[in-house]
Amino acid sequence: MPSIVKPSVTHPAAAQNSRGLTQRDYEGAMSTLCAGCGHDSITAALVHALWELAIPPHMIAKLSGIGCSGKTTAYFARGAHGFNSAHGRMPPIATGASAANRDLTVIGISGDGDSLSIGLGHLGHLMRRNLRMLYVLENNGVYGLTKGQFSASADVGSTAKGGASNRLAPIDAMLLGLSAGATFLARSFSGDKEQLVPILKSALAHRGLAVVDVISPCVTFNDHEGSTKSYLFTRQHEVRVTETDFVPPEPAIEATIPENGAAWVVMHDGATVRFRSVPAGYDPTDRAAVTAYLQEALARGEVLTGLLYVDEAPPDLHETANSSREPLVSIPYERLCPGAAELSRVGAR
Amino acid sequence: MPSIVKPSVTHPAAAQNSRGLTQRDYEGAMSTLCAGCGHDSITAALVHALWELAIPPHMIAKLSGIGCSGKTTAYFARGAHGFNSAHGRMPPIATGASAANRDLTVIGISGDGDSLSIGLGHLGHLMRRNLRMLYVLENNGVYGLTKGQFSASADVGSTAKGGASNRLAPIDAMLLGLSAGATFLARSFSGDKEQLVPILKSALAHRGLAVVDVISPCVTFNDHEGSTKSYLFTRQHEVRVTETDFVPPEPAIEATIPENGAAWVVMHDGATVRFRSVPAGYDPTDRAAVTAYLQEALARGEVLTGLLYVDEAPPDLHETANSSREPLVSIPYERLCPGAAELSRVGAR
Amino acid sequence: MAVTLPGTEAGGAADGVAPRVNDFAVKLANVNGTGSSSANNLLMRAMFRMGVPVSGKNLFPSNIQGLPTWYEIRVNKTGFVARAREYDVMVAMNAQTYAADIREVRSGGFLLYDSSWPLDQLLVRNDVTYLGVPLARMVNEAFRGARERILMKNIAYAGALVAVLGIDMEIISDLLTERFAGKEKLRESNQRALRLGYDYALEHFECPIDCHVERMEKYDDLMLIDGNTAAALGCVYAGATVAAWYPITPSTSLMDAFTRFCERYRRDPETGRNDYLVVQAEDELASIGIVLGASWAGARAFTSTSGPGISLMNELLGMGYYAEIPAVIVDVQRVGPSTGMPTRTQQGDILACAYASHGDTKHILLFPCNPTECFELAVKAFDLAERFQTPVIMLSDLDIGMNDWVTPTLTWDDSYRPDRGRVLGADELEDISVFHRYDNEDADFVTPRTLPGVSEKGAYFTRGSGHTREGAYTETPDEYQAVVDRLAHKHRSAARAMPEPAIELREGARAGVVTVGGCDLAVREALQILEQRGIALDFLRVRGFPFGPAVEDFLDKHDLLFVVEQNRDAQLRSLLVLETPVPKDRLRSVLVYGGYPLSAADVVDSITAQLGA
Amino acid sequence: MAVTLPGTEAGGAADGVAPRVNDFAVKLANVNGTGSSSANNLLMRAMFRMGVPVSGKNLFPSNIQGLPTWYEIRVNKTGFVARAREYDVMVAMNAQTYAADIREVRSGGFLLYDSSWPLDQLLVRNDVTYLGVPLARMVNEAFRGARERILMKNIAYAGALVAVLGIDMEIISDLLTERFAGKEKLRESNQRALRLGYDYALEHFECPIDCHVERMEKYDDLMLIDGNTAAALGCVYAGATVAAWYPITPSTSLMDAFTRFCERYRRDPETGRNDYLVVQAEDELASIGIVLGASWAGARAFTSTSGPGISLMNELLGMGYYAEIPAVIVDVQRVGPSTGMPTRTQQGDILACAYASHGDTKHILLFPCNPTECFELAVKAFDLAERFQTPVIMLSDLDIGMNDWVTPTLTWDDSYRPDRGRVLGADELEDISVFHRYDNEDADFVTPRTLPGVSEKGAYFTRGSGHTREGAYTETPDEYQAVVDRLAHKHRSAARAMPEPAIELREGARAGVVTVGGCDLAVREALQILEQRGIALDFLRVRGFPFGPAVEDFLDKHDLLFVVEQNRDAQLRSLLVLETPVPKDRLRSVLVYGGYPLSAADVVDSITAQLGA
Ligand SMILES: Cc1ncc(C[n+]2csc(CCOP(=O)(O)OP(=O)(O)O)c2C)c(N)n1
Ligand SMILES: Cc1ncc(C[n+]2csc(CCOP(=O)(O)OP(=O)(O)O)c2C)c(N)n1
Ligand code: SF4
Ligand code: SF4
Ligand SMILES: [Mg+2]
Ligand SMILES: [Mg+2]
Repeated sequence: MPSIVKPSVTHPAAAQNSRGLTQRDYEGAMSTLCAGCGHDSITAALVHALWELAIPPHMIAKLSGIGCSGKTTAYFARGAHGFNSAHGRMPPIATGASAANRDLTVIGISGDGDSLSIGLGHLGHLMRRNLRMLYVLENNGVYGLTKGQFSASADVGSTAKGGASNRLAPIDAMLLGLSAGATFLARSFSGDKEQLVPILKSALAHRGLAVVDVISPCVTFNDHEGSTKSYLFTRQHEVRVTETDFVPPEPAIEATIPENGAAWVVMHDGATVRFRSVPAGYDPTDRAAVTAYLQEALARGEVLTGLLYVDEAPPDLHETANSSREPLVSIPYERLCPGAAELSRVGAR
Repeated sequence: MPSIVKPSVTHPAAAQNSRGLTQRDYEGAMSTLCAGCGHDSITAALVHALWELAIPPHMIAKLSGIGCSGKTTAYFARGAHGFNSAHGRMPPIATGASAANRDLTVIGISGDGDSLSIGLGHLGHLMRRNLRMLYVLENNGVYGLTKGQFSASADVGSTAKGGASNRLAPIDAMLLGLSAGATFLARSFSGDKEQLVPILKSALAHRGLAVVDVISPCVTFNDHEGSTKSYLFTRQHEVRVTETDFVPPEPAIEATIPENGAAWVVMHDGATVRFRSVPAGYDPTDRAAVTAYLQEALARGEVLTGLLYVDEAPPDLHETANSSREPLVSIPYERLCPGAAELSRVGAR
Repeated sequence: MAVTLPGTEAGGAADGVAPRVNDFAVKLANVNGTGSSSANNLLMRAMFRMGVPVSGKNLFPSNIQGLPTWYEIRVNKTGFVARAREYDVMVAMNAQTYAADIREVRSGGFLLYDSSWPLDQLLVRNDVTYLGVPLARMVNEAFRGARERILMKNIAYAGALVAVLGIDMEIISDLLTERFAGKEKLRESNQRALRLGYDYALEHFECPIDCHVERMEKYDDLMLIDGNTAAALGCVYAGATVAAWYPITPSTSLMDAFTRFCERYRRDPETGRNDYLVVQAEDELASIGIVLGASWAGARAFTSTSGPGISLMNELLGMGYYAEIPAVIVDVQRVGPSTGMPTRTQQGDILACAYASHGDTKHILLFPCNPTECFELAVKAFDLAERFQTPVIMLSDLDIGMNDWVTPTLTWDDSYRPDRGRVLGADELEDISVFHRYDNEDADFVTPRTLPGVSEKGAYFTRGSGHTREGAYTETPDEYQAVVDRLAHKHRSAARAMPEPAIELREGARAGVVTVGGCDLAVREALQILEQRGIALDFLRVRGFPFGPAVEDFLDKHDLLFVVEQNRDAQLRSLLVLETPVPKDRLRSVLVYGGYPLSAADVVDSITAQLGA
Repeated sequence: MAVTLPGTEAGGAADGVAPRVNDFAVKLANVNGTGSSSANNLLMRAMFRMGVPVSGKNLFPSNIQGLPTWYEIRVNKTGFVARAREYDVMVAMNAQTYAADIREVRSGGFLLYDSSWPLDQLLVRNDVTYLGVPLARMVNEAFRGARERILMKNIAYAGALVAVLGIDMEIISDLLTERFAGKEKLRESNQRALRLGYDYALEHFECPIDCHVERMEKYDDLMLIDGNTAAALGCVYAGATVAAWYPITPSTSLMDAFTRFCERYRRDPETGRNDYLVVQAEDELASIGIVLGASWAGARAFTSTSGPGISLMNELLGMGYYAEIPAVIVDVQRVGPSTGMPTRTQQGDILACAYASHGDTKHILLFPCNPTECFELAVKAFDLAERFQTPVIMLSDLDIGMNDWVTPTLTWDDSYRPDRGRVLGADELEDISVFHRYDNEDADFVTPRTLPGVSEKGAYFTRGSGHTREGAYTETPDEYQAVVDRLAHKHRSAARAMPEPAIELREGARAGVVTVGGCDLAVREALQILEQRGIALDFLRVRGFPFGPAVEDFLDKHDLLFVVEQNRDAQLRSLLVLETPVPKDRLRSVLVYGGYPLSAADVVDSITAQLGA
């Protein structure tokens, strides 16, 4: 499990998986996100991973909160039930869905605002519950849909900024996970499909909660001081709607993070982020070592990617609750109702 | 700062501090908690610390959420404004109070349910904001006021339990703090006034948010399986109100954790907790090392106490916001209102 | 599901007449956490076994140990056992409240106290008979250890009351034997303590006193149960499999009971696996989220909470309404606003629940009046939630939920099958050309839904944002309105499916009284008292919202209506004004909202005053 | 603070008559994110500079790039610039919506389109004049780079409209110069693009067309501003120092503006330190918590949000009410329920705000009708919140908040000083023997409060749990009721302090119309149209809740009242029914809730139909 073998990612669009389905069968509605948005690249990787795993689309339940990220559940697996819920509340709703039907492949998509601001408490407790699901955090460091306020996550382009920047300590979903008992933690970059697809596949195979933090650049609100086309600049200089009203067409950023080593990736505004893959021989099962390693990378200004931590031992929600192997939704009513005779035994006389 | 010198704790009740106030002047209303509750010991330590620091009572703002812990704000500093707010919401309310008047000594008291369940998101963001305040987490591993459900924190007596126990991974406030950017993290035991008083004093002197996690045994709901008088047992065996209706009189547990070494402390139900002080030469400023050390102790089943982590460098809320040195409440209206002339310049023609 | 309620015989209501046999009230003043509750419960239970209608109301503080707590027992042979406001017997076990307690004894009544210490002469009334029992002394002599002495003192005063009130000692012994089955030592010491008080009383007082119980023909169709336990049973019997909650007084015992029953009935004896899943969530926002997620996926799911929880659920309740997801919420109401008085009763969440959430939102509400209805309406709640694909809130309250009630025995029809509403299975989906979530409405304006995991053809996208009949995202007025207009019709349509109101008509009634929930018994007692005074009034108790034709008809037929409810702002009256055609000047209010259960006297006084009678 | 509103002259309302000079409507259909908004804004602004009353309504999607977006400009010489439902000129720049857009042009109207590509003949109407401008071709020839070409195409069509609508080219040039001050290159390219369209139009069409603008005498007492900016200014002028918020459309721009103004006016030029503090909170529960904490400590504090935020604030709003803590909340309403349509307008939170929270809770509400009132009532909100020690919610909406309005110029009286209500300072505390928080009420049932950090003598304990007049914890009915009863009186008392309703009476009026907020202009235009048709109606617009005697009096004087509001469930009507003595059968509803700003025609149609006229 821990080590992820990178497969070749190119597949002809018409190729069929073991279920006879093509990638197209795992796609969804047309995206309404900005051209070049990292979230769309993540969607593409997800389509790919689901197709490769040949998961029956109708067994997927895809859920999200609110945000640009939240919309993406509509853009893959059209054969699956989707639920674009309320801001920050996807974790409990996913918990309910999975509690009711443990056979569902539950996929949650969230944004950094959705997960780390309004939804922080729910995410922490989802980790504790170890709900069996794939949780994708589409992390762009901003609130995209509400037009570019700072979010609580690490500023994606922070390494390139000289001097002052976002002044608040970022909340790192991976470190949070390590402290809250998460059992699968991975990080990747939306532009590196080669790394991302296999990570998503392992995450989908995990016994409990798999959190995948994907750095996903927002092409429109790239919040870096010093960059003249940034939101912050816009705000401070009081040029009204003009700038955010116009979203220049941008290509999605692509990059490959070498398996052993680091890559500088240039963001839309010229800022650069240094990604590094976990090295060969990295042990993702040693929680203390992982924490230390992550903190060191952070101190070096590097974004560590790959499968960062995994523990297959802890039971998931259903195992903890010792609930029936059969999905609760499938249990016939007759088995659930104790019946009239039993009722007459209840209550004091 | 980092190293805390333990002072002698005995003071005659009538002794006066530099303001001419006695300890009695820092007390509050009569406690209505159960006899022997750890929370009352914490209150006593707090009274002591405030008295020693000779903080003017009227400059204190004491706030809490809801719970047995939440009630304790009424039991100290009767000369201070108190605010027993809503469950889990103390952090934002304290933020507002401190934002309005930065000269206040803000003291927040919370429980493990209040802080780590319903209030988890707020606590995480309070840490990010680094609000200058003392945050005391009265940690008993249960929801006291609602009669003994498991809380999200480490089960206090967990080391003594053989086999199965609370099945969910606990949320450790100290590890959470390390991941969310907290700048002062300390842990102590309600029964060790010698250790607790100086920790509270340093916390009150900290530049930003000081979180003090105090293990505080609940005499009434000591939730350990295997203990025949435990709540869990009660529930499973369907003995109705009888047991929780009766709260046997118990003395508060006292213990001294040696400065270098560990102490086994026996809890009300016979369970034991192994406390250990941080060793001499411990460096509370190295975040990565602290995290590792904490995780190791956890793995050994030990509760590490002392000043665990401190970083005096990060700015507090007011420094980040660059707000006036004068409390905002003191700024005369005349300085706040731009006036009629300025208004005529606003708006497009 | 009509219920035979006690108190339907004429002439049984208390009317200031000094009560005597099988018709009196006892109040016991204790200290919280001393174990008095089980002693008091024992007494109440014993009287019930004697076939005497009785009620026990716990007036306890929001505290674990040390504060005053009271227990009130009302005995009334005709079944009117709503709270009394005057007491025949006071058991004064709390020095802190002694002065106030003694004032509450009716003239000619009795006071039982611990005579181990002398009584403060200032506190002696000469119109009250004092029954001193040296409880502390007796117990200290007979038992060792602080713990046992505290506990046994309670049992000792219970023993004295057994003698004084003429309770059957054999029944008490049986109860102790049952309670301490397999704990012989405990049973023995309890029995011993009981005898201490009993023997002392027999020896020193004329027993029984004039207020006492006598065996009655057993009410075979009554049982003793609290509303939360009964509601939990309703959830079990309705087939709920997923529950989520966050602890809050006074709803906690509901989920405790649900868990307990599930452990008993829903665990496979072979595999040890559970046919249910209860999540103790991180807060109420999560609880309702879990319920919506589980219902969306096809389970019957519910949560229980109280006022503050309802406030926190506002956003997701609106989502449930708009995205049309079933959900069952039990709100065991306590005194608001804000944290309020968590251990006191009120009906203060009616408006908050009816219109919970921003935007145009309306919910279905159910109002049980006693544990039996808690059971029945809990089942109904799931049927309605799934039939109408929307959250249904059952409003119970602390009095119903946490107190033991003598209530019509719960019965069950084994032919019951859940109404799952319009859910298309794989086969049905096969038969249609295309599935659109919010299209193809039935006469109730309900459109069929599908569940995940069934068929790709049924896949749709659930959203709280603007959507078309097809379920697609929209920002177009017509498309948006088509859906919200149907929702308004659907809510109105649900009126036909709601439980019928309870109605009692009286010959020559001058006016009507409308009430709700736990006010039932007190109001009906009040109407009997008023009738005795020559004021005949018709009675209606609403059981659900939206209101149906029977409610409208009743309102229409009365020119003057008193609305009796337990809140300050006349919330039921407001809902009637907004949601029925009744002219508002017909409706007068009787509002009692101090936090104690309603008593008939409150109602009689107010109506008499308003009628100038 | 009476406001001179536009549209007060008779005879100016549109009534189906084909409009001509200074009286027409233009709709521009664009693609979101292409930069069209600034071009459209430029046109609107230029017309305003010509002294012509105008409005610009942005109908934008909840999306950042690629979805349809419209901008509507209405020009009306008498100031009735509510949304039109029919358009004289359509600028069709979005192929996606072309077919629908062309249907909305009135017969005899104009359509301006990009003639770089041939027009689909199926979409040609012969009752519409087509103005083809080869925009893409012109721009591609003149500019390089995708970015610039996209942007300049907008400016080019704006140039064509300048010619077609007779807008003063000099004013446009001035505006460009101002906007691109110091960015010479940008100014130049914009100017060039503008000329491309302008010259082409002059050359190919008869300019101006019959619908066009002509200079008018300047309205010196009007300005162009959006409601959120104006409300932010109100908060600055009221002296608010602490603000907390969580981003949400359509309220975000309010806090953006507040921050901007504070950066300008509240930063010490020497130290660079700020006399304000804005916290971007983690969610709305935190926002309201911060506001309550800051107000409790003595600052003027506020938050701005929209429906979902109000839902999340329910619990703490109730705490603010019960613990009597001032707070100002601006709810910029959008379409509900749930997430609803975040970029569409509605007045759907009236009930949710009036009774926000469980238990018996009532809040003070303020309803501005335009940016000027957003400014004035924001100031009032702080005065009321501190005077009555309670949360005050100002209900704006997306239309008022985010669109630029021509509105009475904001004015300020420098003698204004905040009404801080009853706050005891150290000296006053010296003078009294003992301080009790909830005692010693004044004629408005307000009791004095104290602030932390002032004096030990003023120390008290704030709680959301049951409390006595002294502020002590209680679970006793009388003590609890004493406080909540006073709260009910206090709320009623606030009616006298609320802003007076806006009233317009008409000779021989048969009935009255009651409305609220942003409906104002459309309703008043409708009443003028109806008057022209012989139907005279009186007009009242509520500006605050609780309603005062002026509102009650108006209701009392009319046997028939139409309540015009933008929600499905008649929420204002409900509030009037519950909170005034008006018999409910007098009130009929005019409900428009599709999400677009109200237009006079909506009101005229509904009232005409209901009157059977
Ligand atoms: C209760 C509530 N508050 C605020 C909002 C407004 N809102 C919509 S999306 C969003 C933030 C989205 O940021 P993020 O989660 O990072 O997603 P992104 O758009 O960046 O993908 C906010 C604040 C809302 N929908 N609901
Ligand atoms: C919104 C809300 N939900 C639930 C409650 C009920 N409640 C009161 S205290 C409490 C838990 C207290 O536990 P903790 O914070 O650990 O404090 P302790 O009593 O153990 O000191 C709960 C759930 C509440 N007051 N408000
Ligand atoms: S605003 Fe940013 S996050 Fe949102 S769709 Fe556009 S690029 Fe993506
Ligand atoms: S219940 Fe536990 S936490 Fe609460 S007062 Fe009693 S001992 Fe303390
Ligand atoms: Mg984001
Ligand atoms: Mg606790």
